[in-house]
Amino acid sequence: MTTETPKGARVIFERPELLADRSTHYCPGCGHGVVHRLIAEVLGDLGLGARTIAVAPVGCAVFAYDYIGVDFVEAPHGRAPAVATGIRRVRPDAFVLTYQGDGDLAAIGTAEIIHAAGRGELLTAVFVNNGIYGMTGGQMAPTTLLGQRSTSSPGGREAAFHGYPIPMTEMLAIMPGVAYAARGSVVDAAAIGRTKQYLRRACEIQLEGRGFAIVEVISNCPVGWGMTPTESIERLRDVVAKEYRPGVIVDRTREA
Amino acid sequence: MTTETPKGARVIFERPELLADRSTHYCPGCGHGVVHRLIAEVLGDLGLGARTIAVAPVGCAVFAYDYIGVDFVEAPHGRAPAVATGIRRVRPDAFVLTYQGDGDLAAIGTAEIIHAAGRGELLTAVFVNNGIYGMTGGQMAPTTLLGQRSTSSPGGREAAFHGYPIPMTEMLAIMPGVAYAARGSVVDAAAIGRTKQYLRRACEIQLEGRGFAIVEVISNCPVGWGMTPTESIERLRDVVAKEYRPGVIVDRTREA
Amino acid sequence: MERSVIFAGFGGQGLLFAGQVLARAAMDSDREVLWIPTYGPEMRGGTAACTVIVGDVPIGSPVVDAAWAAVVLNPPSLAKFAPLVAPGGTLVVNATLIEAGSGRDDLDELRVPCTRLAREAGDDRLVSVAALGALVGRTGIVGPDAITAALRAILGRKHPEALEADLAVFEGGLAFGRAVLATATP
Amino acid sequence: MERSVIFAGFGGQGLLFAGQVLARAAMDSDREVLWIPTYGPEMRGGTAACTVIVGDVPIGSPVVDAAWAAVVLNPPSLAKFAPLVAPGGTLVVNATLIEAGSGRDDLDELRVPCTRLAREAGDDRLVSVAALGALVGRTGIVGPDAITAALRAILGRKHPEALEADLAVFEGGLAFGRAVLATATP
Amino acid sequence: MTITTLPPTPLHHGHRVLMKGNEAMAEAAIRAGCDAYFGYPITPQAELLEWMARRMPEEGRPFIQAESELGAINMALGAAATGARVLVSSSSPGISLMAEAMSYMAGAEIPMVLVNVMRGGPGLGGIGPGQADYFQATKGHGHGDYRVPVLAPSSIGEAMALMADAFELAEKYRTPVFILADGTLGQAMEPVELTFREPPRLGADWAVTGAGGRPPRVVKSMHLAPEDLELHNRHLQAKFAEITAREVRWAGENLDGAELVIVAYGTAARVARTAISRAREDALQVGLFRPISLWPFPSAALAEVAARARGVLVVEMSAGQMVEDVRLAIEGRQPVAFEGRTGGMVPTPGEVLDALRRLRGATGADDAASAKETRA
Amino acid sequence: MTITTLPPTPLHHGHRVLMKGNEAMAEAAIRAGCDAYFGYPITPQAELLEWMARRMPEEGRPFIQAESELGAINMALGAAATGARVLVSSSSPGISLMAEAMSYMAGAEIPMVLVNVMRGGPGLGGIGPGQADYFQATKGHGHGDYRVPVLAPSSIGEAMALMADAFELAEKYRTPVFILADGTLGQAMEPVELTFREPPRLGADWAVTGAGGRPPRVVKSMHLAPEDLELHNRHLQAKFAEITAREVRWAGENLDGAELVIVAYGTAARVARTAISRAREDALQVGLFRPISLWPFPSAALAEVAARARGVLVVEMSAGQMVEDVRLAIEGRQPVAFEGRTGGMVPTPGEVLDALRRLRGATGADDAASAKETRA
Amino acid sequence: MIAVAEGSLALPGAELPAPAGPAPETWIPLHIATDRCKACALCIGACAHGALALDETCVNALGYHPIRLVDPAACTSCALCARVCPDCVLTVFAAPKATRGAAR
Amino acid sequence: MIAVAEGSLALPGAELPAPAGPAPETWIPLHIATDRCKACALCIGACAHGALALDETCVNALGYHPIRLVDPAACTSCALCARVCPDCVLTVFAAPKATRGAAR
Ligand SMILES: Cc1ncc(C[n+]2csc(CCOP(=O)(O)OP(=O)(O)O)c2C)c(N)n1
Ligand SMILES: Cc1ncc(C[n+]2csc(CCOP(=O)(O)OP(=O)(O)O)c2C)c(N)n1
Ligand code: SF4
Ligand code: SF4
Ligand code: SF4
Ligand code: SF4
Ligand code: SF4
Ligand code: SF4
Ligand SMILES: [Mg+2]
Ligand SMILES: [Mg+2]
Repeated sequence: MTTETPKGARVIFERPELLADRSTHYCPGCGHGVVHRLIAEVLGDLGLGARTIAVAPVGCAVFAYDYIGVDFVEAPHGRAPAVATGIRRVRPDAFVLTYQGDGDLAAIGTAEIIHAAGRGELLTAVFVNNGIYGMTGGQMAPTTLLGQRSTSSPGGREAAFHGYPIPMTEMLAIMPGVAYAARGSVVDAAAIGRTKQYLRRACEIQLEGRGFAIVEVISNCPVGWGMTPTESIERLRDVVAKEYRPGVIVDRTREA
Repeated sequence: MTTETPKGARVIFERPELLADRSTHYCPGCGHGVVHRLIAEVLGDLGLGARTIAVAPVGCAVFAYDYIGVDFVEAPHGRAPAVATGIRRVRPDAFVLTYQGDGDLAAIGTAEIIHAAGRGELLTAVFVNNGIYGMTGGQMAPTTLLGQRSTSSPGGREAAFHGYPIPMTEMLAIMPGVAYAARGSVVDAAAIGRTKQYLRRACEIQLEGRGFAIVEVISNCPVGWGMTPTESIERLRDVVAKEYRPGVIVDRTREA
Repeated sequence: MERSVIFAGFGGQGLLFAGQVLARAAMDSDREVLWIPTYGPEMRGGTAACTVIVGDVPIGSPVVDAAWAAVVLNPPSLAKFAPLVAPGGTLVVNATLIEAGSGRDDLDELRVPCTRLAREAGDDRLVSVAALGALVGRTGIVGPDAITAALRAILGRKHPEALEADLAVFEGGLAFGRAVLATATP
Repeated sequence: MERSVIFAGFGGQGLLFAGQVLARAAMDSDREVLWIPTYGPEMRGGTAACTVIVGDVPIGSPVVDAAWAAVVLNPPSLAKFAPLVAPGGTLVVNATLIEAGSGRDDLDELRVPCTRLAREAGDDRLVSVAALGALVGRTGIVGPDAITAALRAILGRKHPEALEADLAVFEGGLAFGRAVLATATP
Repeated sequence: MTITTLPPTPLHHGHRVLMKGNEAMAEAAIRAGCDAYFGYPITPQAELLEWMARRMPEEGRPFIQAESELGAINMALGAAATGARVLVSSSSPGISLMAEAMSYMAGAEIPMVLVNVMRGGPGLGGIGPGQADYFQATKGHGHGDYRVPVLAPSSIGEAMALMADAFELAEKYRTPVFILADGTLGQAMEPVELTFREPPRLGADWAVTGAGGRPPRVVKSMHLAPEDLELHNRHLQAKFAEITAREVRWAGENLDGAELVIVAYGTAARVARTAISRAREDALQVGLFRPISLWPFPSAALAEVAARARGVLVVEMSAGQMVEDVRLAIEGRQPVAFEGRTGGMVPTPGEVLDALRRLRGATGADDAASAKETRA
Repeated sequence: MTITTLPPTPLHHGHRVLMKGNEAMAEAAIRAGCDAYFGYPITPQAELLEWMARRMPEEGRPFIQAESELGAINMALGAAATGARVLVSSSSPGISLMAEAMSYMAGAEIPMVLVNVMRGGPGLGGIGPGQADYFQATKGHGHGDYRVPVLAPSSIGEAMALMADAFELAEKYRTPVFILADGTLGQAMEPVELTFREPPRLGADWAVTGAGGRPPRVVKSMHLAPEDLELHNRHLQAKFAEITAREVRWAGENLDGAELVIVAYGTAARVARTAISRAREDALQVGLFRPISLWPFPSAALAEVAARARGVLVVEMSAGQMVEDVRLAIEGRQPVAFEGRTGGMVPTPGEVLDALRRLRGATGADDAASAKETRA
Repeated sequence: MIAVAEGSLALPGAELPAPAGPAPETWIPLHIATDRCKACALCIGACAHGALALDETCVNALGYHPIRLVDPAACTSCALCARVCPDCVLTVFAAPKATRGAAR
Repeated sequence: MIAVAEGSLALPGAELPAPAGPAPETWIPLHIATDRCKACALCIGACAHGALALDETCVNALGYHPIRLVDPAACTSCALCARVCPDCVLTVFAAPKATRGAAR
């Protein structure tokens, strides 16, 4: 359904052109929807829609290609950075973006993200960290916090038994091939605004040919967390954001 | 052939008991031989031979089980940390040691080493970094230095084309599950002595149940580097050790 | 003789639960039974469904060419499953959310205000339990006591707090299903 | 008719190279040829070997039941390959490193001080070239000129500096092989 | 969409309870003495992993949700190399990632049980039930010359029983064993009699346990010298021959006097059963030949059964894979027809009944032809 | 043990040069217009990767030594999804790691050529030549219902020619294609006539290139609704049927009046050829049936050829894998015997000759029996 | 067959009925794609003016009680609601000069 | 068959001939597992006293000119050579009191 502007009125906010006007399969309150919108806004603002080739993960966001109006390749679980590398190398003039969840990027896809970053591939990587395996029913992810319950850590995550949460973006940030690494969140409109700025910068860096850029977005999974959307946002703000602190982690384009 | 001590003479240095008295398949001057001896010495000194289950890599050192006299499992290429994790969990009283090359650990095995370390598995990992794929004929490894020639980077490694060398041990060191990470070398007798101390400490940490411990040993591959053994040791000292600096990288058992 | 019942509606309407209650009741009535969901990835708002097959010998095929009965709780489910009910079969329609009818005249079609009954009992999820009550009241696929016993067995341990409401809603649906039967008689 | 030659010795003795020179010479003499190494993981000091099969029609099997000739440059190779030479076949033995003989009396066995000839020419690696010379001188499997041409073609581009030594060593081996032939005649 | 078996544990031996297939298999493994479980989430087997996540710690046994299927299967390789009884489970795409390690375990003769709750493929495909990984499980999964026993349950109760048998086979022959289930079996609930069995421990005189008091042991698959590797392969082939001779399993229903025979396994066999009972209504005598061991395939038994019938119908939830083993067993002596659905669809009894009618109608020749078509 | 083809590049079209198989395949791919190469080192195919490492940059085309075979095959998936002509190569263990991605590419219909320079297995096995990945390449590598064309060269020259054909097939049918070589072919040097061919570019109206000026495209293998996934599978099966009808390749030698027929591919076929010429010496007329496309397998042609002979001998560097396809083609009408070596060993002409003599000696019945034994 | 006439609740189709409260001709700063609303209520929390609420009186095509602008006059068109909405249900307009005054 | 008698060099088998230089009865601080030496020469570089050299006069079972202690008197038994040897070829002894003096 398209919305025509009431006569005389100014549009303050509307759906970005690259975001499909349709209902998503995401659960109520799921942060993927917000991140999708931000990507659509940034690609639109930078006029990249026509030359973007995006890579969808295996995760709830596998259907990103149904909502964001650019060319997409569906990668096997965790392999998006390798798939994107292949695209990057044969399509020098394409804008290449990857979208991955935390299970996809920080578990099965660990080797691929680290080596794409290590090679300094000109890619913009979006990493939606909701600390859980959403699509498969709320199992523990490498990013799940200590003490957090999941369907595969029913008693809560214990360091001694399940291991520690993995600070993936911080690890990536120490590699010289990584030009930019930042962490945003979807806790409120202000945080969402900052996240958009990070995403924009991560895209510009690819356009400038500066190197690999990644934006982690800490997000919510109300269903996987067993909470209402509102409760999940509160937890994201009060608990998750304390462990995974938002901000720019490294920006080698600013360094001397 | 066994050596009986001339009467009245004191033994200053002899082959450790756990090291087989046989010729190895390694090329002349190859550092693997030194690392094998150090492991045999440390396991012997700590009296661990009888309870050690070691995991051999796929690489020139796949035959470690022919030279070091302990139980061994041969892991698929890069999977030693996963294989060792399985052993660790079902054999709480075993001493579990992994031995990997840089292609094995830092390339195909990236995900396995990172997650074993992230879980803080009680393992002692030996990482022999010779900056090349020795066994397969001297191809580039993730640790190959910029400018270094190899059979798969014939013009020398270029950051823009081949990517940057990966500081694997430094990346591992930022994870809380890693109790100890150090880097030794085989450049000379003194360095070899320090490397032995690192290995000993990495073993003690497992015995103390403190967490995951890794010792990277920068080593030479005369054949893969296309040099004489002596030249390769000089390069190791003058070039490699400048990039991969030996020393203790993290010791969380010393932290407050 | 095998009797298959399809439960379909919104993900949040408690269909899988209702199907399990029926399955448990059938088992405890010494019948053979199979419960199978149409499982999918985590998507709320989508249509969920499960099938329960009750019989005297171990259940063979988990899929049916035509269902003996269907319980449809939202419009998409009516459209999708009404055609799959065998002639002479029973169709329980959640009249609260569904205005349309199946358009079939070879079915025993019940319009039951399930959502309202459930909401009145204070829990949307119980909409399926109301429908289950109507189905049981109408068809006697299992005895009502078997259902209440199953509810006690399942909820008694995990959610005793919820038990009473479930029982009440079931009774309501049951009475509704029987009432319809009565009006049908003459 | 197919003629197969096995070259075997220490990894450092240049066997694969000598085999390639023979293969290249055969190709340039318009023969069909196949060169196949017994490839292994990087291990120095081990025994390396390659087989060259020369024929008039495209080569079929890359493996031979029995070799037409063998060039063995170290003791382990003698032990392993001498038995694989067909009766009446030729066996070139590096007398510098091998004291023993094959013990077979159905072979044309040449004892050639290959390592010495090579070392005298200043390069251990050329030990195989000396042996190749003897083989060619003895059997004429290809013409000497084809070998020298092959050496020029191969080394000329990559290692011109090495070419002269190789040619000299080959000639030495060739003369040796021919001399033997002479003594054999009467 | 986790629906948990009710009532929750403890599950007493002998009781009749309603259990979900995935959870029943998991509990059966625990009761069969599974010492360690390694897995990675994937639909439609996630509940198996989740059940283990809760129960293994209760039993004081290791459970690890690995970083990937590669991690899981290699953890299993290590744990099993010490002689432990190890279970791994996944579904189609995850199983594909285990090909290399399965080849290693077959080569190193490491016992282990791997459950594949098959879904629709190829690729990411879908999450509906499927049987399209038959070729993979019985033939070409990993590289090299090896086979592993493949057991295919067709009910939840049978799945529980086969779990114990699988461990027993694995340890008896020192080999990985596949349990090939499908999404329907994993997701459905059926009443099951809880009859658990823990196979005896044979004692692994080959396992790595620390060399104390004996010469060191090595569990490996590498034999660098071709001569040695060939010897090892001869040994493996001899073992496979022994398994083929001894461990064939199948079940038959209404085979006496059957005019036609349906060959089907797992969920497809259940559909066939219903179709067969309906066929009886229109006087068509059909028997069911249900392979339980897909490798070793019951070729001899099938050849004998088929010899007494006029035709064979293979029913699979695939485009036709087991049909090749059926044709290898029958070698053209009877017509072989095929009926299958793919991509998560399950054939209905009605469809199978129609296929039976077509097969009866057709002459042997036609059928042979049509059978060929199904392979085209 | 890198021995590089002499002389080094440039290699002029039309020249006759001595080339190493691995390097010849690599150069042939470059001349066939390969836009990108992704690989990972492994013996015995390392020289293919090394050749590409030197030559692709010379041509200004991408070369990546990936972090693993998983990385390589998924880079290939991405590059090929844009319509680029992509080559990947590896050897047995590495190929096993590519199973999931191959299934994805078959499902998403992404053209790509994958070379497997087979070695001895299972597991780490050894590095000698092997043919034990036949099942994997032709049947069960990845999960789900799919097949990919498999081309098997038996000489270095043929390997070069098939490289261009492989790209053509891949793009014509939008499918991954396997080139199944072995360590002998990869490591040997033979004189080859340099006759390169670059297949025409068909234009990929499905590829992702940036949506500029057209609706966005998605290259994917997921179809969540079983109904949709089944439709997609029907489409794939129709494509496989078309390939089976159109793309069968095989070569015959001395088949007229042949008393016995040897079925062998790749290196084994060369050994067979030598054995056959020797057989003629003792008045045994033997023909060679050499499948070049292992899938689609030349079943019809073989059935016809076999019908004119007294028996068939299958020779493989494996414990017997292709022999199943041979038996499926012949369906018991002629005796099928098997001769094979494993673990890196290559059968010698003498051994094959003995097997021929045994087959001639045996009666049809005996042979059928012995053939069965080979499958036990 | 038996049709039991039951007074079932009035149901919207995919279209949300004209919102109650302000009459149609009055200015509405928000456009709500009711059929896409999943009732997550995040927008409600984002609105500093309590202008939004879920409409319990109806169920949309997805089965949810959709969001409703219950107090248009309180709305400042700040668009915080729209920015946090995961389903991009809301379009926000600034009042034309004229009406803006009127709304106060 | 033809046996061409060629004055070939004297060859050791797997055993190294008694080292030249000091007579057998004199004290030798190093035991050398000659058959395992790969002539990498790393020990030579490690020896501060130039006491070691490769023996060009023979080839061991592996095909190398093995290491030899050419100047036993110079050897201080510091074992640096042994510690850098990748093949654990060397065993080092400290001279018994008596001989130690003598060696000086
Ligand atoms: C090889 C393979 N393993 C496992 C799966 C099952 N699977 C689908 S999505 C997923 C993880 C989802 O978690 P995450 O990446 O965090 O995405 P989210 O759904 O949380 O956004 C898994 C394990 C798969 N499809 N393929
Ligand atoms: C799955 C797989 N891929 C590739 C190989 C081939 N391979 C054997 S060893 C090796 C790497 C060796 O390099 P490294 O780990 O650095 O050990 P090194 O030999 O240098 O000590 C590779 C790629 C293999 N055996 N298995
Ligand atoms: S499961 Fe979690 S991540 Fe997936 S759609 Fe639902 S809320 Fe979002
Ligand atoms: S190749 Fe390199 S690493 Fe391997 S044995 Fe030789 S020197 Fe050592
Ligand atoms: S625009 Fe601002 S004031 Fe208006 S409803 Fe949204 S959040 Fe509330
Ligand atoms: S945030 Fe969006 S989806 Fe959620 S209630 Fe508000 S309008 Fe509806
Ligand atoms: S270091 Fe060891 S191997 Fe090398 S030369 Fe000295 S003794 Fe020989
Ligand atoms: S022990 Fe010391 S002094 Fe003696 S040879 Fe060795 S390094 Fe030289
Ligand atoms: Mg997640
Ligand atoms: Mg290395």
